[in-house]
Amino acid sequence: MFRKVLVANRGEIAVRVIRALRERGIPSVAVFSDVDRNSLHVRMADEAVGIGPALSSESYLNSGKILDAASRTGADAIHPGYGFLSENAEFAQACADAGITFIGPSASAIRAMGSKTAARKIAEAAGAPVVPGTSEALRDAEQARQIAATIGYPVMLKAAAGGGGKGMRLVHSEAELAGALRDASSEAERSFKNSEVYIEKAILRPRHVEIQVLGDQHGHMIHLGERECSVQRRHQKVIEECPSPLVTSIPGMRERMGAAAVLVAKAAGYYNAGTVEFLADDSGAFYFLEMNTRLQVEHPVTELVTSMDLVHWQLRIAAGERLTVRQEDVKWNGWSMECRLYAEDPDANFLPSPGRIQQLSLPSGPGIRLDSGVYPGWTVPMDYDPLLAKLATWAETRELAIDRMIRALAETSIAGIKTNIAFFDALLRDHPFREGALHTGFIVEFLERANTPGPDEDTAELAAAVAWLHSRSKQPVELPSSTQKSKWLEQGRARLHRS
Amino acid sequence: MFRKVLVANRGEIAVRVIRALRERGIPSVAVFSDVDRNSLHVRMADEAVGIGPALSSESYLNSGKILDAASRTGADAIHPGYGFLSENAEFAQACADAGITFIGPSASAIRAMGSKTAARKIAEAAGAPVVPGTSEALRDAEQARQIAATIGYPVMLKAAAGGGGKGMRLVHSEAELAGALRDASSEAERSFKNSEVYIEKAILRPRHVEIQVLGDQHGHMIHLGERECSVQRRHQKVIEECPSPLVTSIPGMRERMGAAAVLVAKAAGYYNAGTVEFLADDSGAFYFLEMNTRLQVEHPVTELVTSMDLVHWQLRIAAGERLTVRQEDVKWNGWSMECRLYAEDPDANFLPSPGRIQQLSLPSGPGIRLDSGVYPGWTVPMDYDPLLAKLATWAETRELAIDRMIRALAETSIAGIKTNIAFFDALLRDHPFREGALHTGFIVEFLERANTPGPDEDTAELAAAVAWLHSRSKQPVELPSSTQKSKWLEQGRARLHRS
Amino acid sequence: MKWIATVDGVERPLDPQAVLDGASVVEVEPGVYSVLTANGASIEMRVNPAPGMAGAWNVGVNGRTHAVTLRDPRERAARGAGAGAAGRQNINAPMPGKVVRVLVQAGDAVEAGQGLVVVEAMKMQNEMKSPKAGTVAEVRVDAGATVAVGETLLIIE
Amino acid sequence: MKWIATVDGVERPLDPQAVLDGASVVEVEPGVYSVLTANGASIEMRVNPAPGMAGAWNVGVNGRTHAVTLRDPRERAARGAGAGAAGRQNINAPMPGKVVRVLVQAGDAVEAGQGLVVVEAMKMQNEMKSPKAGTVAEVRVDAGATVAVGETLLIIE
Repeated sequence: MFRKVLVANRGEIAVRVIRALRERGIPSVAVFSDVDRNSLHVRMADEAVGIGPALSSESYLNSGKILDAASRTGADAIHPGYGFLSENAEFAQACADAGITFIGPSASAIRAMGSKTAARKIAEAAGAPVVPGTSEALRDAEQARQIAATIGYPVMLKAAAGGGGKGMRLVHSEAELAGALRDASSEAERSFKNSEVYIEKAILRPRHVEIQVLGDQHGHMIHLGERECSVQRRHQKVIEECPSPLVTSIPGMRERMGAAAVLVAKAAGYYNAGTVEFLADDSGAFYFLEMNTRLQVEHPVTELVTSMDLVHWQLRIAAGERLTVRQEDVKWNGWSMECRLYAEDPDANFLPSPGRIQQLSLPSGPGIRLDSGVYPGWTVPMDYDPLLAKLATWAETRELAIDRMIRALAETSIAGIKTNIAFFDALLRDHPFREGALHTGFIVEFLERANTPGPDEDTAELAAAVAWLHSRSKQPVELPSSTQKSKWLEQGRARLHRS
Repeated sequence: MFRKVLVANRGEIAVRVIRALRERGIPSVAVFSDVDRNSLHVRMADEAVGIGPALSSESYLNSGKILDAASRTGADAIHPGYGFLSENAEFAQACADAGITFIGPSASAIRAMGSKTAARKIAEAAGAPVVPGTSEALRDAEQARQIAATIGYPVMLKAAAGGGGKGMRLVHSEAELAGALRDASSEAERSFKNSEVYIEKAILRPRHVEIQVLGDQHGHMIHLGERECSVQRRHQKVIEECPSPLVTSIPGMRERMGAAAVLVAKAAGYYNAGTVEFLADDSGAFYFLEMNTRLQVEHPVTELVTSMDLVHWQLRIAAGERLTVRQEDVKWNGWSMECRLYAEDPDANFLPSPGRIQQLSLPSGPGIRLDSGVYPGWTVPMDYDPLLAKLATWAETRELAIDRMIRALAETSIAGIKTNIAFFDALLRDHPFREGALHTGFIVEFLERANTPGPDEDTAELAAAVAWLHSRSKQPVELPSSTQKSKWLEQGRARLHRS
Repeated sequence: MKWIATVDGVERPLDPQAVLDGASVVEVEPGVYSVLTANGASIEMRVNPAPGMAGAWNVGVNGRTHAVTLRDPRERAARGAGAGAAGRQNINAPMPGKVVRVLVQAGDAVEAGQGLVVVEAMKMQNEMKSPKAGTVAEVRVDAGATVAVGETLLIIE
Repeated sequence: MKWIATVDGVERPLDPQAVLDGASVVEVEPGVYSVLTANGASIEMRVNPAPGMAGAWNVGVNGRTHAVTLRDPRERAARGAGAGAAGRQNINAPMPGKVVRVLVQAGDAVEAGQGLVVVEAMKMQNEMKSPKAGTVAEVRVDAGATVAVGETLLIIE
């Protein structure tokens, strides 16, 4: 196994990897930008190296600085987490050239899957179903118009180098096409320094279902079943679950999707953990979308249902060990659901909400897994993505996993910044959600039908009264004019004096 | 299901039950003594009723007050947790008489198993192996001497109404017998208001292995396998695990023990969750010890390995539902270990350490389950037992469950009071422990061989320097005389000003 | 004493002492109150000051957060909705972040819905649009500036 | 400045500023320090005052707790081990709790190992035994009293 592993990431995923390293007795090295000196991953690692300014391109995305930190600390392997350098083939290659193990697939596999158009060709050649459309970047609006006319509207424009919804546009008619292409292309250029865009038939009300694959360097590859991630906002996943309500309802669908995913991954010479994403419709038809050549944010739900630890396996596979689990050994047990807790304001169009966490209560108890990157008093920086923590539940059934999540959310409080906790609470009580009637436009429709009623009379009155009491206690003591001494006031005050 | 359930307990187990109720959508009622107004279970319940002074006999053990609280709040069921009234047949009967469902076995089953001597007779009659000795309370020292001579020394004296090690004495020779009997008897009288003591052959270096059983009110009963709880101190369990290193090493042992446990429980007309305790030796021989007619403190390790939720099943069974799980459906998956975090001082003979929790950090991440009854700022009262929280890990193997526990303990910090966290850390690194060479005298031997070395030079120096920095920062700012401005001081001070 | 409370936008008179009479209220953690009401309900309330607004609180109850303001009725009732001069409208930062682009200059004529300034935080760009047709009276920020939530970026009149 | 530090009973001279030189130390939570040493190690230290002792700290590092005292070497070195009078020995409560039984009276002669008083906390009784043969000089507590850790229960001479 490795002598020392550098974790080239931050936030909850860096914490996740550091925990796995500690469990295997491997020293960990954190890296941090200037605004992350106090971050949880720095506190938890065995060593920590500053790598420059907040701007990612000058720190977490700077492969030179990362490799330098590895060589200075004597790390012989690097875990990239997700995002940042995790799907950067040049970085994977640079690691190899420096004699450092990149904990992930080979540079060539990343490269093969890194362009959506190239990946699409590989998938087609491997026999996996793909959405009708081009595998090549569009030359111009005229070509787009011709292809769209052939495959029929609506169509979807997508950045070839894309991810996370950047550079994507849904186009309903020819009139919108040229403008949408221009927008998608410039957004792709800004986001990925690559303006290439391709076109596909849009699947309406599609479901996002993905297959987790895991393979070793000796040619053995298995799949760990699916996750459904249809609940998205602006093409960002918000709730993920394993298994999928759709897939469990259609006999043989998991096996078919799993086989297709393994075919695609093998065709790319893939090893380590990876995810093959598909669009699916309610009939059970599915189409290859892209492959994520890294650990996925939502990997915990698969871990909870299959009892396999993906990060431990990533380490073992990168060290050259054989994957000793056969496909027939993989069992899916119960149901798991994950909510991504974000620093954002659901009441203000989900605008980001960085800032200081003034008070923090986190859930625990049976069936709860929390992967958090925050602590009370920490200031969530404005420079990185708003993911604070991932809250996952496991239970025997989907219904109980949902009810357990509602319970866990009620135990959760992150004060000082806005979060989407209350949004989840409302969504998990939504009838169509509980029915499993999901699709990628689910949240848009949910927000239209959701009407969160104000608090009832008693709660509103009590909340105001407690706010009043709090405001009194935080000022130089100012007694209310009432002569009556009521019980709450004495107790409240006694408590305040004590603390 | 129930309209509303009163939880007749406090601490982590009350929290555990309240969580299950919330997950099933059932309103919960907490009860609290005067010193527990601020306790976590009161904060988490939907309703809360004060039931009197700290002294248990005037609050948590007072069945009249509990029943009164239930009737005032309209609760139609009571969950007793463990301890307190959980194994009190009169209370179970009083609930039935008041038309309130007691979430547990029938009063008659509690009564049948409540006396160790009576339970022993039932077990013998059911065909379960028992330790040679009496089933009847000893009349006097002379009778004890005769029986001990027959079964041979060493012998064990035990309180008939006992539990938790109270009223137990190991006797190596006839010379010690009379005194030990007197001590055991008076301790039994003090602890249980019942001075009856019986005698058994002492099994040397025995292992404590228990079987979890679960049965419905329709005659169906299954077992969920074993837990090994050999790591005890003063007859109190400290670490529990599922499965048992012993049982997994002996083919068929789980099935034999499980069958014996089900026989005994059925003979008592048992339903709901219960535990049949055995002593076992390394050859795989086992002897019925007693039955605990309630939920066990250590139930989480069974839940983690069998994927069954015992408290949810307790509620469903008490409501008359059928246990739909057949014996052949029960699967044991991976390994789970639990450490009981106590407010006690391992460096001072494990003396209790109540007081205010000044700072609290709790572990999370993959494979961690935490059942806690505490929060930062709370004052642990001196009036109840010192259990603060139960930390359980799950992993594919025992070795990884141990290493994960070491990782989790390192994330745990409970400041302001003494705890046994560091003790666990040392014990989990102990070679015989890791080998699974357990017996009920394990901790005594461990404490003899354990030598916790002092901190290394660097750590000692750094700890002292940080304590110095802390002491500076808590006083009116007093600058060090050095003219040199070093980085740590600026940062430390900047931080302090901010918060 | 009577107060005027606003909870999630709904105004009501409030006599906090009367509301709390018979209840037990304990601040169990900083800003976290355990309330046992007179009829036995156990309710936990988490009170935090609303950023940048005196007399305004966010109160978390059962996973939901309610915006509470308290006002002494003897104070002047209205605080004035705008900045005084009719027709002038402040464009305020909706979130803390960094100004990435300023799209207009002082004196520019703007249409309703026209983009004015782009603020970025957490990899998300938010374009502030003009609420009405008018003229840019003042631009208070430059590209690259870090702004707090509620800070005025520019003024349209 | 130089100090005398005692860590887990081992005394050493300490120049804290020299030790911390080149390190980055941040109090990330109250009493919790994130230390990055000059050679890059990340160490978390949790400092809490030792109950009832000025200048004494419990410092948690990697799950273990070290007892640290700091002393200015210019202070008088010895603080006096006992209560002054030779031969008098205080019997102090080893834990906070309640006195359940006082087994002796002032003036009683006691043997070494004889039980003096029983203190209970958390359902555990702890019998304080006489450290030597002697006479009970003073009994300071009655049955039923609540005592703090370190509080003197009685004195043997």
